[in-house]
Amino acid sequence: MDLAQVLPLLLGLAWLTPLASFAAIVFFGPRMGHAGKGAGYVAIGAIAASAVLSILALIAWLIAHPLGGGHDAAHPVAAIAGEWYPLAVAGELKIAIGYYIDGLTVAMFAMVTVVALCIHVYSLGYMHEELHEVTDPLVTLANGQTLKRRGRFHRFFQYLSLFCFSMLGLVIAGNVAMVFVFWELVGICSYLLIGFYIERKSASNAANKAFIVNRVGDFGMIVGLMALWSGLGTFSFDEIFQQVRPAGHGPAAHGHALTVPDGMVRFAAREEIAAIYQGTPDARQAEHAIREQLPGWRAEGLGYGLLVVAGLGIFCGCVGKSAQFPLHVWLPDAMEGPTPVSALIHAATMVAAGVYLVGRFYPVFTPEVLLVIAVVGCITLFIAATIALTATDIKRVLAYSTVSQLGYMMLALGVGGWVAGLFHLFTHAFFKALLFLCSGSVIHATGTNEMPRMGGLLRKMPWTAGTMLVGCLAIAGAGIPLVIGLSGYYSKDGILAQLYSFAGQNPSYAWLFYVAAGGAALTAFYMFRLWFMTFLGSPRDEHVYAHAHESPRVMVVPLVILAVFAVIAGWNVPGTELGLQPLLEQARPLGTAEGASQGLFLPTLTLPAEHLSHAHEIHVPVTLLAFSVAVAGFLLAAVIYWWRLLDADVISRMFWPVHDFLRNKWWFDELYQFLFVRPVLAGARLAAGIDRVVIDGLAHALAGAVRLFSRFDDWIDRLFVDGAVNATANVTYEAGLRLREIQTGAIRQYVMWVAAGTVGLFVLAMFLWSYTLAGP
Amino acid sequence: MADFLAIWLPSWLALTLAALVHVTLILTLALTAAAAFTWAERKVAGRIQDRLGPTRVGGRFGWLQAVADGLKLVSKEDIIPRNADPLLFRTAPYVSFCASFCVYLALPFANGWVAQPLDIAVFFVLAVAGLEVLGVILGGYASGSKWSLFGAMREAAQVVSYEVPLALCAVIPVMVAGTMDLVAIGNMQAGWAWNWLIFHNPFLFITFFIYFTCAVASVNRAPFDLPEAESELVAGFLTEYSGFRWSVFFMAEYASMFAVSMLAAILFLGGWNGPLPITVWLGLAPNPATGYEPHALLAYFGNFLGMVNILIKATLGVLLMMWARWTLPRLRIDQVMTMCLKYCIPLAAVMFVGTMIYLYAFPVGLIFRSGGG
Amino acid sequence: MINPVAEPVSLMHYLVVGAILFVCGVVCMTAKRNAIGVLMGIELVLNGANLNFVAFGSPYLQSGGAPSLGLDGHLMALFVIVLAAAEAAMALAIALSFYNAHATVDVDQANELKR
Amino acid sequence: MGIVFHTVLFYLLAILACGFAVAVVLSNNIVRMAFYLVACLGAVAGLFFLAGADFVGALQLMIYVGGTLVLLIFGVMLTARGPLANIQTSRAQWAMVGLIGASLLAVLLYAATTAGKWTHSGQIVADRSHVSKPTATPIGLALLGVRADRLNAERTDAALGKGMAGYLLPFEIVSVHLVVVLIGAAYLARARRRATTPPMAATSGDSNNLDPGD
Repeated sequence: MDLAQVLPLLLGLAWLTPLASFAAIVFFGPRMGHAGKGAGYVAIGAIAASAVLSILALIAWLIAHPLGGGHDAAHPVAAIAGEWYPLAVAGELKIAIGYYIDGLTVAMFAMVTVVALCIHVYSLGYMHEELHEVTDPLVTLANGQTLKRRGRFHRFFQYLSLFCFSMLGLVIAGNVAMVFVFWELVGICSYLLIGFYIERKSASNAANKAFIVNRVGDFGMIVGLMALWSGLGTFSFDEIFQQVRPAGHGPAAHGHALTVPDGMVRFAAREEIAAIYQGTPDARQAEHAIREQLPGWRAEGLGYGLLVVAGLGIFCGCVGKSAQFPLHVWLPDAMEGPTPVSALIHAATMVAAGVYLVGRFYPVFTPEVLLVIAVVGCITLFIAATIALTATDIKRVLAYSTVSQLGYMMLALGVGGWVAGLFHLFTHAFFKALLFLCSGSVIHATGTNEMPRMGGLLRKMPWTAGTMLVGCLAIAGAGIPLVIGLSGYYSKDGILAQLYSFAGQNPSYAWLFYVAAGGAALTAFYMFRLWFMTFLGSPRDEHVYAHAHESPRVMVVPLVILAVFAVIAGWNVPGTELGLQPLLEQARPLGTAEGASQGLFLPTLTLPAEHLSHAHEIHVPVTLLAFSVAVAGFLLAAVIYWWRLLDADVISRMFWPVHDFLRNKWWFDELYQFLFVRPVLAGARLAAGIDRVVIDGLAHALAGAVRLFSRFDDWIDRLFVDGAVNATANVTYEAGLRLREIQTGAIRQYVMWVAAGTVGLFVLAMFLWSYTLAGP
Repeated sequence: MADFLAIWLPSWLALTLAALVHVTLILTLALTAAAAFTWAERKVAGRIQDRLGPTRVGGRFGWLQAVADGLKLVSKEDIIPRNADPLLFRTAPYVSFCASFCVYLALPFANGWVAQPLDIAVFFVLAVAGLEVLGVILGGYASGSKWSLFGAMREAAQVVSYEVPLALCAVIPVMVAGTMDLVAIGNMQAGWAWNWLIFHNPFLFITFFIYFTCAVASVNRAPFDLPEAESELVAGFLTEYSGFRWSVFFMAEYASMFAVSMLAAILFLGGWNGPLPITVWLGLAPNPATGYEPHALLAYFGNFLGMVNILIKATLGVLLMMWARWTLPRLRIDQVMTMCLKYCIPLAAVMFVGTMIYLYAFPVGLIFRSGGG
Repeated sequence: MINPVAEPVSLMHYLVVGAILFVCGVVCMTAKRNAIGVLMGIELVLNGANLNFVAFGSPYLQSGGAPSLGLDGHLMALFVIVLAAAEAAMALAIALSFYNAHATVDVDQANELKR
Repeated sequence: MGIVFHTVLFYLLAILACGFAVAVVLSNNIVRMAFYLVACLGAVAGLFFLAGADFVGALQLMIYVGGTLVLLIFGVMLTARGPLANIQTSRAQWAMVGLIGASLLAVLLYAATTAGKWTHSGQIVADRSHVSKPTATPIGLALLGVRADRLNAERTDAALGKGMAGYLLPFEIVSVHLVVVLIGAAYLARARRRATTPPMAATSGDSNNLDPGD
């Protein structure tokens, strides 16, 4: 079995199965079972098949490339790249449906499909009320009644299938163009699912907001794609990496140092090249001369700026998709969608796609870009964590937590922690999906999102409470320091260790580490605040409490499975090095293991190699620090919300400016409203006014002139043209009246005339013939 | 024969004499057959109805019953109704008889024994046989009676309709044979019985039965004898006829029956060739295997045997029609038309296409020795 | 005095018969007021023309060297016959329709559109 | 001195054809006209046989005499009621028609008798040297687009494409035309009642259901 043939087949099938499910549900959804219930089973079957295929692919990959030999940089594991189907070739531009498969792809496939499978099964229970007619109490119609509509069970699963297809396509894509297509497709799915309750004004607004904010990021991404294309002449990952990280180049021992590609150098040095062409008559000689000049130009730094632009552009797209600092506002609003959607799209997979893309494009990023990424991630994590402190909507807390964790990932990637960032992506996917599903279970039971109305649900919903506790522990990074821990313990430690290492090399950026460490405390605080408020204490709303109940088994089982993953995702198989972290280590892109060289614009910046952070003197203090800040956060939460030694209200009143500031999400929405929305609307009004006054006025004036002229024309028409026509018609009519007399309508007469005419013609012809042609 | 006579006589006289001889022979045959079948019809009807039929005239089996009938008819009073159109009333029976008699012009009785060899004999036979209806219609109209008129209308509708499947069925063996020359078609089926066209392929086998059904309908025999349905129309177009004119109509009917049966025999049942190649064994017919050519007299005798053969086949056909007449109840007129338009024509068309495909698939034929001319 | 039956017939003979049929047809069309009579006149006309076609195409009436219509004459006659059948069916249908509407087949009555 | 059999037959049939044609014109009874027409057309079929066009002759018998005329008589019988069978034409019209007919006949006879002058040889007479050739196969092939009669040693297959095309297209057009006519005739001659009442009522014989306005 050739891995290069088996993997594309397995993963391709895993990718396309949800598409088949989507197509089937689109066409036959409403007729599948009672009220489309069968659609759910179809979608689950498809994603289960995908999961099986993905796990098979993972096993095949692990068999072919066993882990445990340590990271052998001299013999890197080559990615499997290729094309399934070339779509179009226009000159140099080639667009194809291709694949790029390495350890990261395989792991992502397994993660996405397994999480998606759990969420699909969960949705079967969560969405059951869509099976019959739904009364939406949140929507009031114009006549004052609440909305009644048909259930949309099948539609939900149809979108889920489409999303799975798009997400897997994004992961397996072999070129940037394909990535972009699926990037937009997941955006569409997100849009559709946020707006699932389309009748709710808030839901449709949130969907629009998500879509529009993402467009801002995508604009940057398109700029980045154009920069890449103009400099490299290809979209294929494989070729991009070969050009950016050529073998045997650079001072590093293993080569593959970041190199500005020829195309970008030529682009920056186009004036010099033009001069050479003008000075040299022979084109071949000129080309030769240019070739000789290239290393010199590169050393001068020509083209480096273009590479930076490309990197920043790509990151821009990731900022939008992963809800990073300036564009983070859409994600909390996206919680308007059904909770399984929040779990799948807005926690586990789609928002992680931005991080994934940064990881995928890692070889292209210059140190400057990486620093930007780190700073953006850091700001994001801090802002989001602070907002999460005061949020009372259970899903919004989780949403800000997601934003914050995504900021962690970006930060890790930005400071050179490639494995740490992506490792956190995986562990986060599991425990955040778990947390969301638990919150969904709670909402399902209580019918409200507001934590102040909950409380004491532990007794009513033991399974949900237990699994959610596991999730909280995991995200807080709980564990016995230096011995064992939940998944979050490992990934967050990795990030902090790399940050510590980075801070040691670049003291001026040490604040990144402190913010991240503080963020860890905040994380622990708001997560346990959530858990305590929801499950402990006395019921704050008797009505809600009375109706609460444990969710059905179809929802609990996925929770348990995800909880197990949340616990063990960070572990290696005992006695071996078989685990997620070694797998990612193996998948590390070429040339990134050694840390980054000094950038052109920031010569003092140093990105330490990641393996340095595994050193004992970094690892141990960081672990202890992380544990202690997490415990601090936990204790604070316990003091306020469990033991109630401090009154939360009193605190909030005491720090009311801060509280208001956080409560209103740092005034971001208002800021954007003031900065962008209002000006745009004002501009639109202005344009509309100009349209009405100036352009419409012109048009009206023109129309008036035309009307005047046409009145004149009409007069001419009536008098002369019509007169002529009427005269002709009258003459014709009179002639017709006369001629009519000949048409007796008696066919016998006609026949007679025909016969007589024949005779006459014959006689005439004979006469002519005999006297002219046949004459003497 | 004309060439033979032309040795002694001027050619026009030779031709005239030859024509007279042929006409006499055919007329004799047709009249004899009609007479014989009148008797046979009575006997068959009697036997089928568990009676004896005629027994007295001319011995034990009533041999001379037909002659007695003829005498009676000729001696009857000739009546022309007051409302009738006398000219057409008188002419109509002869038109009918002429048509059915003319059919025999192109029908071969044995290899080369045909009054007028025609390249398009099948076509000619079908065309002329279709003319018989004209006499019936004219007679029905000229009688000046509504029973007669109804009968004539039915006759017209029925015959015009049934000509279509009849011609379709006749075209199928023509397609297999590749010629419309009846002599050639007959000679093609020489040899063993499986050389007969009816056994050429399964479609032709079915075609034969469709042909026979349509033939029965086109000669107005029961169960398709709507034009003279006595239970509804007294006697249809024959109501006002009596005596000699009636008998002429009657003879025309029997002659037609015999003619279509003979055509069936030639087109489907091997013509003058028996089921076994006896004439070849006896040396009465040329043997292609040995290149043997019989003496003219022997060949003549062989042809005579052939004629007996084909007459037996045709007679069997007529007897079959009689059997059907006395066995099956009469159909209603709408059933008759349904039979034609909804069953016979589509079936015949399917058989046509089927045979075409068969010929395309097995150009040499599976059983038939030499497929096509 | 030539004995007419001793001479072989020529093309002219056929043409004369055709001409007579044709004229009879024209007269029939013109003189008969019965629609079906008119139809019969048309048939006669067509037959007169057909006879000419066949005569021009006949191998017996061909003089030495003169080209005859040959098979084309036969085919033309064939098409004429087939189309005449179609025309007859159509015309009869029209006549019946007319009869149903007006209870007459007099073509002189068919002048409604004139008014 | 001899009698050419062909000529005798020709005269016989020609006299029959012309006589019955004249009888058609002169007869007033529509059914008799039809009968005379049958006889006339039959005689013309005989003339066709005589001229060597046996296929056309048989076709004439089958379609004209067997089909068209039956149809015609059908029509006659459906429409011939009392006075309708004999619609008289006025004497003045007869005179007019006779005049025109006579002049047309004169013209045509003139053309016919001068037919020999149309060719260079100046005389068209019967050529008995021709042997009767079968025509059914060449006609069939011509309808399928192959002019077998023009195939000879000089003009082989290559010539098939140019200048000697068969009649495949006219044949197809005619067949489609026939179908159209069949449908059209059936539509025109359909029973009027069906247009306004449901078929069940029309065939049930319950006259109370029928619209009296029909």
